Amino acid sequence: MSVDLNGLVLNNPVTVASGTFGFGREYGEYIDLNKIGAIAVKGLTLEERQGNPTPRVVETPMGMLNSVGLQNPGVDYFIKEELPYLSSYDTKIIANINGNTIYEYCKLAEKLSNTAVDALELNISCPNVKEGGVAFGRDPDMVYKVTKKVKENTDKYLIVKLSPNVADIKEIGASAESGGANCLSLINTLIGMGIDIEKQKPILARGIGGLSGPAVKPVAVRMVYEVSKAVNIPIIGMGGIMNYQDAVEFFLAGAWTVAVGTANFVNPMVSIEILEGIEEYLKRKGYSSIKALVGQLKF
Amino acid sequence: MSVDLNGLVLNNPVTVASGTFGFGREYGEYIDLNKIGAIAVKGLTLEERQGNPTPRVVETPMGMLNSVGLQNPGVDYFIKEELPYLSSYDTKIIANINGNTIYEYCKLAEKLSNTAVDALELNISCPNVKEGGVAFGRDPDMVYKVTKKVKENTDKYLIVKLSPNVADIKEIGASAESGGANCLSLINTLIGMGIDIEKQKPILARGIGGLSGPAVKPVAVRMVYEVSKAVNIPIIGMGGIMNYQDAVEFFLAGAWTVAVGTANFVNPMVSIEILEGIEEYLKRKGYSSIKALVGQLKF
Amino acid sequence: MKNRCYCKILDNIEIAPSIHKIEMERVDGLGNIKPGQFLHIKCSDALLLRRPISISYAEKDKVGIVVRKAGEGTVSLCNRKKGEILDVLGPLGNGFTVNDGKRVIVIGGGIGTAPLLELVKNLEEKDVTVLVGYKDMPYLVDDFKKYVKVVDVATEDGSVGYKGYVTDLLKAKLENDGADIIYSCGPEVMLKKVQKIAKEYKVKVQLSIEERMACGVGACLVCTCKVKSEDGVKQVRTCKDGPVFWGDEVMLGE
Amino acid sequence: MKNRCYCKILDNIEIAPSIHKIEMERVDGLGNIKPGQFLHIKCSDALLLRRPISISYAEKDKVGIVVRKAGEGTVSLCNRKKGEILDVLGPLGNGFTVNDGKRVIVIGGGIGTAPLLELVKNLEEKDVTVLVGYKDMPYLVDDFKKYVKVVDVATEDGSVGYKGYVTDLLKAKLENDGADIIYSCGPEVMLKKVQKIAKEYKVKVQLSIEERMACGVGACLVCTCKVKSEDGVKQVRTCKDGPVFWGDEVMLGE
Ligand SMILES: Cc1cc2nc3c(=O)[nH]c(=O)nc-3n(C[C@H](O)[C@H](O)[C@H](O)COP(=O)(O)OP(=O)(O)OC[C@H]3O[C@@H](n4cnc5c(N)ncnc54)[C@H](O)[C@@H]3O)c2cc1C
Ligand SMILES: Cc1cc2nc3c(=O)[nH]c(=O)nc-3n(C[C@H](O)[C@H](O)[C@H](O)COP(=O)(O)OP(=O)(O)OC[C@H]3O[C@@H](n4cnc5c(N)ncnc54)[C@H](O)[C@@H]3O)c2cc1C
Ligand SMILES: Cc1cc2nc3c(=O)[nH]c(=O)nc-3n(C[C@H](O)[C@H](O)[C@H](O)COP(=O)(O)O)c2cc1C
Ligand SMILES: Cc1cc2nc3c(=O)[nH]c(=O)nc-3n(C[C@H](O)[C@H](O)[C@H](O)COP(=O)(O)O)c2cc1C
Ligand code: FES
Ligand code: FES
Repeated sequence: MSVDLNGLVLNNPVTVASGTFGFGREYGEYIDLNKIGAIAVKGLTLEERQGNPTPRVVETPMGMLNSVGLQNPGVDYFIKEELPYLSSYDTKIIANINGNTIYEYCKLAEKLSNTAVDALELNISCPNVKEGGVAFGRDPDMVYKVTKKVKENTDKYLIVKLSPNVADIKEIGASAESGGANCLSLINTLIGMGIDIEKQKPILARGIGGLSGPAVKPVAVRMVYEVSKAVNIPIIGMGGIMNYQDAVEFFLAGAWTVAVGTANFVNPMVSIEILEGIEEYLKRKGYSSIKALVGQLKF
Repeated sequence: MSVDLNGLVLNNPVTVASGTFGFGREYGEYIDLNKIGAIAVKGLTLEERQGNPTPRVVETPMGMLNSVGLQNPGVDYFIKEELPYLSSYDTKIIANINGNTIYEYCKLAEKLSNTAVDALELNISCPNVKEGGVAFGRDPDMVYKVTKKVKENTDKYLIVKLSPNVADIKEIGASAESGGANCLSLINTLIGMGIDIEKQKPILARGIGGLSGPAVKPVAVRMVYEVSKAVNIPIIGMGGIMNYQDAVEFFLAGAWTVAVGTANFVNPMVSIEILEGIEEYLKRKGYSSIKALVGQLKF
Repeated sequence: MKNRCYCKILDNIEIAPSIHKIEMERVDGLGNIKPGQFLHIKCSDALLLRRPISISYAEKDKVGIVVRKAGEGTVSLCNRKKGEILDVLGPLGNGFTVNDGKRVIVIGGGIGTAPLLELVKNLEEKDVTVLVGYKDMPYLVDDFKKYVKVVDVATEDGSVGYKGYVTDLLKAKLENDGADIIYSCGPEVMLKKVQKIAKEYKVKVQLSIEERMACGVGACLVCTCKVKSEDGVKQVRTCKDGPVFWGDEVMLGE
Repeated sequence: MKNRCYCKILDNIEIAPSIHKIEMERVDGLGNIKPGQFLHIKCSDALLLRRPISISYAEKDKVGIVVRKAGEGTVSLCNRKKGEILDVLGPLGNGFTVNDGKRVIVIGGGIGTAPLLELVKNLEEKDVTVLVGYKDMPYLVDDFKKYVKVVDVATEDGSVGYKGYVTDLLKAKLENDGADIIYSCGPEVMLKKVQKIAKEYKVKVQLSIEERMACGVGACLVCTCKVKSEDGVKQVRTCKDGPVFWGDEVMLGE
């Protein structure tokens, strides 16, 4: 069930979302990574990052808040120590990159350009870093600029990951497209907070965190739908996908491919189960390819 | 447990949210309406409105999408037929008003000025009307302008209700404050979509709808916290409050009062139960008034 | 004051594939019950909203519902076990008007037959014909037979009774015998046919309809439907003003 | 490949107020179990994430856990009934290192005593002292006594055994007899004291710690804690690199 994202060809349209799958090793013990369309690795930064203090997680009604804060070993370590393992699988590798400045994004792109990664995912939307991050994702001009600059610094297929914490996501998506993005991925997490009423302080050490999981699905589906009407590049849809039915909602709304995030934590085998479910659905509904389903919402 | 919202004094800090409590009659069969701090009535418009076609509701993971679309009998009917009933109770009445233009908002305010309503709630955030609505709520200048104009046309206590579908809610709240709002209420619903994968069309006849219920609580608490740091006027906090623990989260985050919405649908008695829970919590924690709890988050 | 009720499940049996009959305690809080009213039931902790389920029959100390597994909520409900406690709101809605006319036809389709059981129990003095239609496996037929002599069954696949739609039986009955009033509950397509046939034969008809609900008590306005009246088309709430409407007024699927 | 397992609940009994011992089938998928490892359990449909619960004991065909009702998840888990199926992931984590030293002290506090049971079962050849502390009502004491002679109990209110903290007993034991290694699990305040005392008496110590988790398998990085090593402070994952750490390395509550 391969899918061609205008240049990036995946074996199938079920990928895993950045930050929810580490660098693949852990879930490699549960599933055959060859069966996943692509793996978006944990967000990378130029230097190693310690991330935020713990607690870093709160469970919320059918969702979770995380404030990992981009803990990662740095891009050089990734290239040397993690990429070879990942490359041994027949799956696409998406490097999720995170800078505080346009310069840092470009530097990251440069470093990854001559490696085995198949695509870069520009995370301009992580709510868990203090500078840069969110500001980038909210301002259409900045989105255009950072996309364009990164694109100038790499030959890699470029995905821009959008933040849902905006008033008009169509506009942001369109800016990324103008800047030269090959593909958009959405949504990243919504910003939220959880409070311990006995201790009278936020549960997360950092106060706020990113909301993911089923709770956000209705917002994610709406945004994918909106953005798909506003751009002409492929979309990777995500946000609360727990089963094949959820995935099909995203395809109908206009996603070419889906990414599974939080659901991995609940069921390490879920991505494979979702893939199988999609296959059956396509058969049952008489579609010959996933592409035929994309954007078929009757509305 | 009375609370003074800088001029609007409520018997207690548990109110019910607009659109979830009709004009009070239905839940008046289940609870003593005198025991509620305030009732925000269903959103009013100048003329009677039919609202959107059905289906108007989708259940989502720990949330619901609605697209009622401001069905209401019009402000004149409200004043004549519903207000007398409501006025017979010892509770504050908040008239939630909805216009497509600044003129309409002003006209609504004027019509309600010499009536028994205790406060106006300017809904600049309803996602279920085609013109006006959302656009107002997203643009700080418009928010300033509409607030100022309405304030000029009424002596009533003025609440401005904020939309969560914005990039920076602090900015919007501050604009409403500058425009002369006496109080802010938040959050209204997040915009979402649900798809029927068998019929391959949106479940809501109108496609999109407003997400409410526990799913949105982390976003709501975060926004109340942010806005409370940015303004000096009282806040009515709402979004997914199901029990007293949720309510206390909002108080700690900076809400002076809470509003219960979707929870009424699950349990018609919930507002009273929440009130009792808050009373016990205050006693247990040694607070002499609700005001003493507001904004006490240690962070 | 009204209140929500906690009713212990007395019995839960599968009476046909994916169809469960659940009997619960009739606690005092439930008060009076009219045929055609429904309960708004919290089916599971994992689901936010309640689900509307008709009262199928009410006895002195128990209430019965018949549930079809349609999705997550009804599946959870059907999985609830004897001894567990159900959180219910109700009885809600207007219910059928039972004092009109002598010769009565009661016509139900599928799970729509459930509320008609309590109805026929309340039509004892009348001359009642029950027509019930199913896709394949009928259920509740014996229950109807406890109260009325004539219970005609139709199945789409012909496995039991007449092969075809139950509305064909209605037409035949009206053609042969006529009637003073028709009561009906079932899927929308069926109700539309019943409405049309009733109009054709100039017989009064009450239809119990379904609409997605949130509050169930009339406050949220998500469940509206349209009725024609003298002063034009009006929007009414299925949960509070319905679910039973007069066939010459309610506008189905509009 | 690893997989999640569905284990039937064989028994669920309340062994002290709000403390349940739940026994489940040891299905093949669980594989080998080391003392100190945990299961990541889906406690209820209404909750998204799993909850980490230590394996308290493992027998040929069953696995036991001991659960304290702490919040929604553990309350749901304790309410699960015999015959129901638990969805579990595991065994996860590193577990205790059991081959160090002859004279062993095992010290647990509250629900932290649970995983120590499987540990003492695996220390048969050793000279083991078990010290367990509780607020008031002790539990699992008789189970420990099946495997070791010396089981000293402390309760904060003095209702059973020594009145005071279990760490007082540890101090006394080290003062009188010394030890080669200490194993400990319990609340953070207790672990900190154990860590300090062990350092004071220059005894090696392994601490099983708790951190909020999401994935439980090492992928999400929400559960990190800090350990000191020769090349400075490193962040490690409690779920995968722990939950058992050496006392001279792990930095508690930092
Ligand atoms: C007044 C009334 C009486 C009813 N009586 C019965 C009865 O006696 N027995 C019975 O089995 N069913 C009855 N139904 C239908 C029953 O309410 C739905 O099958 C049920 O709500 C489906 O919920 P679900 O979670 O199982 O399915 P899903 O399809 O997962 O439900 C998703 C959402 O759609 C709504 N929904 C789906 N189908 C319907 C429907 N047909 N009507 C209203 N809402 C729907 C649900 O409430 C829920 O919000 C009645 C409906 C109404 C309005
Ligand atoms: C490795 C490990 C082993 C454990 N073994 C046991 C055991 O054998 N028996 C037992 O009763 N408990 C054990 N716990 C603690 C148990 O996981 C928590 O009590 C439980 O997660 C609380 O969930 P809740 O929904 O009941 O409470 P809530 O307080 O409602 O939980 C809210 C959130 O906080 C997290 N959380 C709360 N307290 C803890 C805690 N102490 N540790 C980790 N996360 C927490 C939950 O996972 C959940 O995400 C262990 C914890 C860890 C990390
Ligand atoms: C623990 C955690 C860590 C995440 N880290 C990253 C990250 O490093 N980079 C990124 O772009 N997105 C990150 N995300 C966001 C996810 O990739 C995804 O966009 C989001 O979780 C929504 O999908 P879901 O609801 O399926 O989880 C993270 C999410 C979670 C839950
Ligand atoms: C069915 C429904 C109708 C609503 N109608 C209105 C409305 O007319 N005016 C308004 O300002 N908010 C309206 N709201 C939003 C609520 O007042 C509230 O802001 C929102 O639901 C969040 O709170 P909750 O999660 O507790 O429901 C409506 C919400 C629901 C669920
Ligand atoms: S369901 Fe709320 S008005 Fe009918
Ligand atoms: S819980 Fe995910 S890494 Fe430990």
